[in-house]
Amino acid sequence: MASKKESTFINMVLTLFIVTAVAATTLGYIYELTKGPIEAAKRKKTLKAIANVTPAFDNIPSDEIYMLAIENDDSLVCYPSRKDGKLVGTAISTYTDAGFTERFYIMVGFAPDGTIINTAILSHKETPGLGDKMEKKKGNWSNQVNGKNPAKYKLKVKKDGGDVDGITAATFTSRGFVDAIDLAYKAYMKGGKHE
Amino acid sequence: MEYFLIIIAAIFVNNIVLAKFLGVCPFLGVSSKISTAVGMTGAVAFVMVLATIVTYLLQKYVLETLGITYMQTITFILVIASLVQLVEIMLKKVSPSLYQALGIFLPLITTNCAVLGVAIMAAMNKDFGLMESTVFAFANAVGFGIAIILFSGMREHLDLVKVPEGMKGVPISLVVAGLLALAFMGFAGIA
Amino acid sequence: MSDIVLYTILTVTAVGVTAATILYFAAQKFKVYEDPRIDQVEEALPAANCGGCGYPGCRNFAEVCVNTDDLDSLFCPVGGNETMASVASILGKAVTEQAPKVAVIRCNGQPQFRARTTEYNGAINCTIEHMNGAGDTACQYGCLGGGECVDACNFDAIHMNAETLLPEVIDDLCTACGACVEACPRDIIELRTKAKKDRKIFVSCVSQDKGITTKKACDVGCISCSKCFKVCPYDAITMGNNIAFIDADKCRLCRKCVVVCPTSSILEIGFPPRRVKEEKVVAKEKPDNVDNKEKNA
Amino acid sequence: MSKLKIFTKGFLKENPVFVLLLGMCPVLGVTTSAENGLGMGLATTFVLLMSNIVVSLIKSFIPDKVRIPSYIVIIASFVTIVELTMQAFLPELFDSLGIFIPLIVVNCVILGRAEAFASKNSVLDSILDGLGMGLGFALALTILGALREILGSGAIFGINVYSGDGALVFVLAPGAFIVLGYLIALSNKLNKKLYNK
Amino acid sequence: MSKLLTVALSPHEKNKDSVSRLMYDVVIALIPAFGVSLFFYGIGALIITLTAVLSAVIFEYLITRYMLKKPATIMDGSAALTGLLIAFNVPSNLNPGFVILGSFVAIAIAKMSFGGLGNNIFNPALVARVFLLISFPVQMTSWPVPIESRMKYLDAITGPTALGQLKEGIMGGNTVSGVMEKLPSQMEMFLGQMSGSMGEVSGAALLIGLLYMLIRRVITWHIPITTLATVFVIQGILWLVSPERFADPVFHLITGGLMLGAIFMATDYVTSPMNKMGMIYFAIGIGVITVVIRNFGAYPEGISFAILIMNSVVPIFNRYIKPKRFGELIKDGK
Amino acid sequence: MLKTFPKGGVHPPENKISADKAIVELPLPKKVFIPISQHIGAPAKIIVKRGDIVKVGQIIASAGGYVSANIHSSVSGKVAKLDKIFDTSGYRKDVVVIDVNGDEWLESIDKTTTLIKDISVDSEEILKKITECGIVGLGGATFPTHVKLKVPPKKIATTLIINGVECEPYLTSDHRLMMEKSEELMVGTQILMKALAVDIAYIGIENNKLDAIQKLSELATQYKGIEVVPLKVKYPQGGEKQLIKAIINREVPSGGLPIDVGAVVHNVGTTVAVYEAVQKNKPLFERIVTVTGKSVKEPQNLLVRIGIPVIQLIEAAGGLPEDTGKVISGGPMMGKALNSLDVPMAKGTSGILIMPEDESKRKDDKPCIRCTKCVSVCPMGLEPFLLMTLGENQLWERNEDERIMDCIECGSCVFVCPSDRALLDYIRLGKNKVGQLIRERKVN
Ligand SMILES: Cc1cc2nc3c(=O)[nH]c(=O)nc-3n(C[C@H](O)[C@H](O)[C@H](O)COP(=O)(O)O)c2cc1C
Ligand SMILES: Cc1cc2nc3c(=O)[nH]c(=O)nc-3n(C[C@H](O)[C@H](O)[C@H](O)COP(=O)(O)O)c2cc1C
Ligand SMILES: Cc1cc2nc3c(=O)[nH]c(=O)nc-3n(C[C@H](O)[C@H](O)[C@H](O)COP(=O)(O)O)c2cc1C
Ligand SMILES: Cc1cc2nc3c(=O)[nH]c(=O)nc-3n(C[C@H](O)[C@H](O)[C@H](O)CO)c2cc1C
Ligand code: SF4
Ligand code: SF4
Ligand code: SF4
Ligand code: SF4
Ligand code: FES
Repeated sequence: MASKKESTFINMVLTLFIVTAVAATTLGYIYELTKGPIEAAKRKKTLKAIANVTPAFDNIPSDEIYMLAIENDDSLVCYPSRKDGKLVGTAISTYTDAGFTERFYIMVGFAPDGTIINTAILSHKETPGLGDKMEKKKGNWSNQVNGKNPAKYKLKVKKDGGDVDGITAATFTSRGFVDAIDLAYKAYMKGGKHE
Repeated sequence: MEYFLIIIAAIFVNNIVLAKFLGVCPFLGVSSKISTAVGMTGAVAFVMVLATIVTYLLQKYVLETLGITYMQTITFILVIASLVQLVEIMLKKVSPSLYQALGIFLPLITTNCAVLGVAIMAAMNKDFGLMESTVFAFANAVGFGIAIILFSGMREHLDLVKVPEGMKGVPISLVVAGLLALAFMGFAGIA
Repeated sequence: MSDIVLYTILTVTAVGVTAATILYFAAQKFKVYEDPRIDQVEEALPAANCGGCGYPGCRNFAEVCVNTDDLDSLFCPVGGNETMASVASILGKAVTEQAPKVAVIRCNGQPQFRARTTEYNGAINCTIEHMNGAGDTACQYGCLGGGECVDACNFDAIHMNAETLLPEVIDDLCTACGACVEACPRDIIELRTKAKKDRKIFVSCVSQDKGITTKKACDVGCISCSKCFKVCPYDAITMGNNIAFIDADKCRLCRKCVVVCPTSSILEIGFPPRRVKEEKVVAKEKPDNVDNKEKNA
Repeated sequence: MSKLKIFTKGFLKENPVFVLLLGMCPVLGVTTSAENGLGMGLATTFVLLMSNIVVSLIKSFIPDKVRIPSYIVIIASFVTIVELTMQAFLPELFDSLGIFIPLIVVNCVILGRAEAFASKNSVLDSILDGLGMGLGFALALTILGALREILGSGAIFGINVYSGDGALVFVLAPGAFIVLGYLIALSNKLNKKLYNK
Repeated sequence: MSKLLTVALSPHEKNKDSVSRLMYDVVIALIPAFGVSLFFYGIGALIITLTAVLSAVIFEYLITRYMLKKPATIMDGSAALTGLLIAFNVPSNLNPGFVILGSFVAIAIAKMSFGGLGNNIFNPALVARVFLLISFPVQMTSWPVPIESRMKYLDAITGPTALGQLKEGIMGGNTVSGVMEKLPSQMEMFLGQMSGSMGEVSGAALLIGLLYMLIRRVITWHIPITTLATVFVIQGILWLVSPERFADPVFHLITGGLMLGAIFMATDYVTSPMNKMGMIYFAIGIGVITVVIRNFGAYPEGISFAILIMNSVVPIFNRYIKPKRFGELIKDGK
Repeated sequence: MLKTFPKGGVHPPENKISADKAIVELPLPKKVFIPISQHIGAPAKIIVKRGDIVKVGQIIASAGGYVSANIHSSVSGKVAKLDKIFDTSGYRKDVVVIDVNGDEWLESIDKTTTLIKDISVDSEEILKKITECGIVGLGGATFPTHVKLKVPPKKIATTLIINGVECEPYLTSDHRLMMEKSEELMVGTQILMKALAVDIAYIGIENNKLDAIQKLSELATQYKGIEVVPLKVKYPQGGEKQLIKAIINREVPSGGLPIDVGAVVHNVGTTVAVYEAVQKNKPLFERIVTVTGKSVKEPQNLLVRIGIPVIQLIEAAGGLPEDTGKVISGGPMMGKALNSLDVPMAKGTSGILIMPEDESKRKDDKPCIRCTKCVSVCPMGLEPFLLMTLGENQLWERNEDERIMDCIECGSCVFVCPSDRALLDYIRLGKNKVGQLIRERKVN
């Protein structure tokens, strides 16, 4: 091709420089553009989860987050929901390693007395068709803990002598699920209430 | 023990090809003979480990420091592409015999998801330091190797038997890969 | 311009330029020379990898073409003169044209001409049957019908005719690569120079038995009577080993020999029908079982 | 080749998945449902189309030796754009496609055959080719996703088609390979019928 | 002489073995185990056996005739055997729909797609079992309780297998001895009085089958014995190291599908190595993987997976492990 | 424990129906057709012409090369013509046709049956006589005996093994020979020992010929260095590599010859022929042939002149049975199916086996079920199923790597294959092609 540039060193570096520079500039600007929406999307997800697990509130819980220390030097993020300045519930983002695959995260909401209000799965890699039955859209298995207070309700799978019905053929997932709630519950009761 | 778990998980439980679906093109493409599968494994292992080290450092010391992790994709692929080419050029000169063995596979590796995928997975894993990432990359290469070598053995077998016309070639190979993945599910939960 | 954008540009261009620089110098330093013409020649070849040229594959042949001075001894039968010409032009060398050839099957021992004398019960494969003995007819030179030549052809140019039980060559597809010639254990297949309109006249028999033995085994076998040899005005026919042979390069397709052959073993193919049709043997009654009993008597 | 042919050849005759066997990782990895398959397919189509356009516009300014790196940068940029946009506006899809989004780079380097096509042809041809190939890819992913979803969870695009759970294997790794295997056998047969009489 | 002489290369003599004879011998060897299952599981066992055998044979017939357009091959008995082994490998209260699906997977995917008998790489019956196990974990892991459910089929009372109880117990933090208390005695389990897949429960009956096949020279000892020995030795070592965490080797030999797998499924000609040395490595591999899955994996039982995994190694074994050639070692002819 | 070879082997039904039929001499025919290529190696060159008068034992064709052998007339009479007729190979080959007239032997031949025990000639003379008399191996391969006796330089023969195994089912000619010519066999063995300068000779006999074992064992005590070794009944015990392994526990290396392990193997028939050549000046023009088969009326062990058409042997055994399907020259495992009954008897014809029609046809072959039976019976440690599959796929180089050239074509693999595969057909094809490859490589 006549217009084709020669492959000299200067040409090569120059071309690559120009291409990368143009690409980078464009991307930079697009990043700036999408930065807001991305943050917003993330926040929306969190807020939605909080709204699902606590009663109606009028504050912005994600602006009032605080950390709760747990045993292994880690800590859980808590979002207090308030209505008219009064604490109506606390959403805690908790996790477990007892599931079938990798660590999974759930959001659990506690009433100030420690009663479980509701749960929401934040992210998981459990097997579709088995472990994912804990998701709300795949069934209402997880609702069985709603309204229970772990003080009187044994947070353990029935197989292990507790009160929770396991998902059939997915005992690991079930164990993980209650383990995550238990983790949050214990931390919450150990002075995690921010009235 | 930590490393041991990483290795077992990467090779058997979450095999990169059979469970994670990365590197499927070379898995299907360069597996018609056992010898080529072995060559490909060598080349992948080499590039995967090297690329993971370089991209890991880039991620931790440049992208994260500057807060531009969104540029991960573009920088990683550039690094991998250049690395592959560099290795190819040097190998050709420094060790023609090794080049003979691995060289033909090298260009295929730029377009191998497994390398980019492993680099990204290593860089994104908060628990991984440089050493863990390196081990992780190597273990995944071994996992890739085991899968592709077993697969190539079975394909050599298939070349000799009378597979029905419609299933010949790719279709039956995919069924074999599926059944291999089915068998590997037995390792679930080990690590 | 925000910091992020600036960092982005700096990082990526830095990575890009560094990579380019390293690669450039590496490429300079570690240069390995390989004759680029090999690739070009290889591209010009048909990539059939059939071995018809006498080398293991097209690339191998390309290397040889590049490395020898004289292309005359090299020929790719698949690509033919055209390909050789383009190879020559790439290399700036000369080639001489070679006449195109085509494979012919020199046996016409259809079942109605050739009675079965035994029942072959082994694997269907010409070479295996050949190892076993004469085959299941009394002709020990004729086609065995196992179709090894069919399998050998890379170009789908040979097929088994279900009626004659003999292979047939499709002239247009045949590239004269010679794979079938190599494959046939009976050496029945010959590569002949192509004549115009794909016409050909040849002795469709390779039996080296004496006339009388041949005659007993097969109705259309050459009995070496020399009539064709005598009638040929162009000296295209030679006799030897109890068989007549027509040299395609000398034959001018006059068809005189075809008429005189008492056993119809000379075939003419691709000609328009003759005006006066001479009724020849073509299909005779199945002969009595040929047994060499009387040899005992 | 007529413009129509350039556009349609990616659908069946040169379908990147069923015939050319390119970009197999996302094909197998994200097709647990028809929705994921479609999303991935469209994302890939976008990148393919855009990079084909850009590449064919600037091809004559690029020296041979840096052609591939330049193309890679261009493709990677579009992938990043998709990545950022999807994260902002389709966060759920972004989560379920996961690592396969950055991997679109790799697929497009092969798929786009940016080299093979865009650098030799006119801009319009490149657009048609990119669009055709991309849609062919999307088509294949959607079909595979739909089949796996039906067989594996008894639904299509999330809508139940039969009661009960379906055979779980089909949403897992083995099912992906097996279903694709038989789909390819089928498409081979179809292709043979259509193009070789 | 009126007839033509027949000619062919030597040899001209052939013994009486045939494919169908071998297959029916295996069927005969399976009869004791079938009898035991019938005794413990009653009509359920009968129903799924019939369903599996019939559907396997019918699928093979349909595929050979109408898809491959070749003469039907069902008379060689291999499809019937595959069907029988599928039945042996599932709980006897399984819904017939699943059994038929299993037969389809075995015959259509694992066998005929490869070209039929002799060409497949993976054991068809095991592919079917694992396919069903992964697809329908609930149904495939509800085992009928022996004797009590004799006259029941789909409505049988179910319970876990011994291995299942062991795994659950250990996962739940119990010790082996704690779990063992709840299980039947080892003698009862050896005779077959435990929950499990239909044909796997009676080690005793399966051993009779092994003896029969060895006497009839259908198979050699290499695969079954080596597999069992490997499991025994490795499990023995684990047990010696930590008897509270790992069950004793005899328990592992007589429970689960180990015997069925080692004797009838690992020995499948088509999917096992082609020489003695290869068979031994193959069997060791099966043993090791089985022990690993049973003790460390998510599944309580691992023999099916172990056999399938080793099936995939067989082509490589066949390629690189060769029988000892005559005249190989002696180089300089001393 | 009886000695045998360690790996592989099969037990075909023995069917030795003619085992106790004494040897009978077949009457002279009107005409003989003497093939000039009755041995491995170059055909002999005809030195008579039409019309020549010949006597029994007169040389009519002389060795045509180093590996070749002389051919002698088996009758007296006039050379009628030089012709080509079908022989055991299934092809038309050159024969000398002789019209029989009386039975006039060359004067130099000692026609008496008196045993001459003393070996008066030296080893060179022995070799010369064997060469002149056209002795070839009668065990089946018809390899010229004098060639085998010339030990190549740098090799030393230490052991002579006489092959009286007769492991082929049906055949009994060697058995009868051992019973009826025991003394001659012993002397022949001594002659061979002298020619090779070895001190030890073993006579290997399968344990199903107890009478022969007993008789020869008794006789052996009178001869120095000869020992009779009873062997387990297992086919192919008579294959020379298996025999050597069984008796002296040495393995002939792959691609090697018995002499590489210091052994020389000769068949009992060959040994007796050597005796007759050396002590009686009698060339090889007749041999013992078993004519047998399940429906043959009178199975026989015949002493037959070379060149008589097979049909006449069959007639002497009660005629061709109605249900004949296949006529085999040799045994059922290694013999050659004849395509005509006019094929003349040759030096290598150890038996004529007539198979009924229902046993003659092979069953349709089915796909290999990989049962490994063929692998476990192969005495050479090969993988017949693989050799065949590779052959079907035309992968000759891999066939060579898998040592296809080691196959001794014993047919054990085919015998056991439950799928009725044509294993040996394809192995022979492979050997043919690999042989071609090897030759091409040598040329280059
Ligand atoms: C591919 C595969 C995926 C699995 N996924 C899960 C899962 O997501 N959650 C889970 O608890 N168990 C999972 N399992 C484990 C088994 O289903 C396990 O037997 C079960 O969790 C324990 O048995 P049970 O629940 O019936 O008591 C999986 C196993 C396999 C092989
Ligand atoms: C080319 C060739 C050379 C041979 N040279 C010798 C030899 O030097 N010494 C020997 O004892 N046998 C020699 N033999 C004979 C073989 O060892 C063997 O006895 C013969 O082929 C017949 O064996 P069989 O009847 O077991 O097939 C030779 C054979 C061939 C084909
Ligand atoms: C499979 C097989 C079986 C054989 N069986 C016999 C046998 O039973 N008796 C015998 O004398 N030779 C047998 N031979 C031939 C011997 O290997 C060997 O060639 C012969 O004993 C050499 O002696 P010769 O040269 O005197 O024939 C057999 C060969 C093969 C390959
Ligand atoms: C000893 C023996 C064991 C067999 N085991 C199995 C088996 O486990 N599963 C199966 O599907 N078929 C089995 N078969 C039957 C047959 O080999 C099987 O259908 C082939 O794998 C199909 O190609 C067996 C056959 C024999 C002779
Ligand atoms: S017919 Fe023969 S010469 Fe012609 S192309 Fe085919 S193999 Fe080659
Ligand atoms: S021409 Fe030769 S190769 Fe072809 S079928 Fe006849 S015998 Fe066989
Ligand atoms: S491969 Fe050869 S040596 Fe082995 S059993 Fe078969 S015929 Fe005999
Ligand atoms: S004996 Fe026959 S079926 Fe068995 S492995 Fe050998 S060839 Fe195959
Ligand atoms: S898409 Fe080809 S390797 Fe992943």
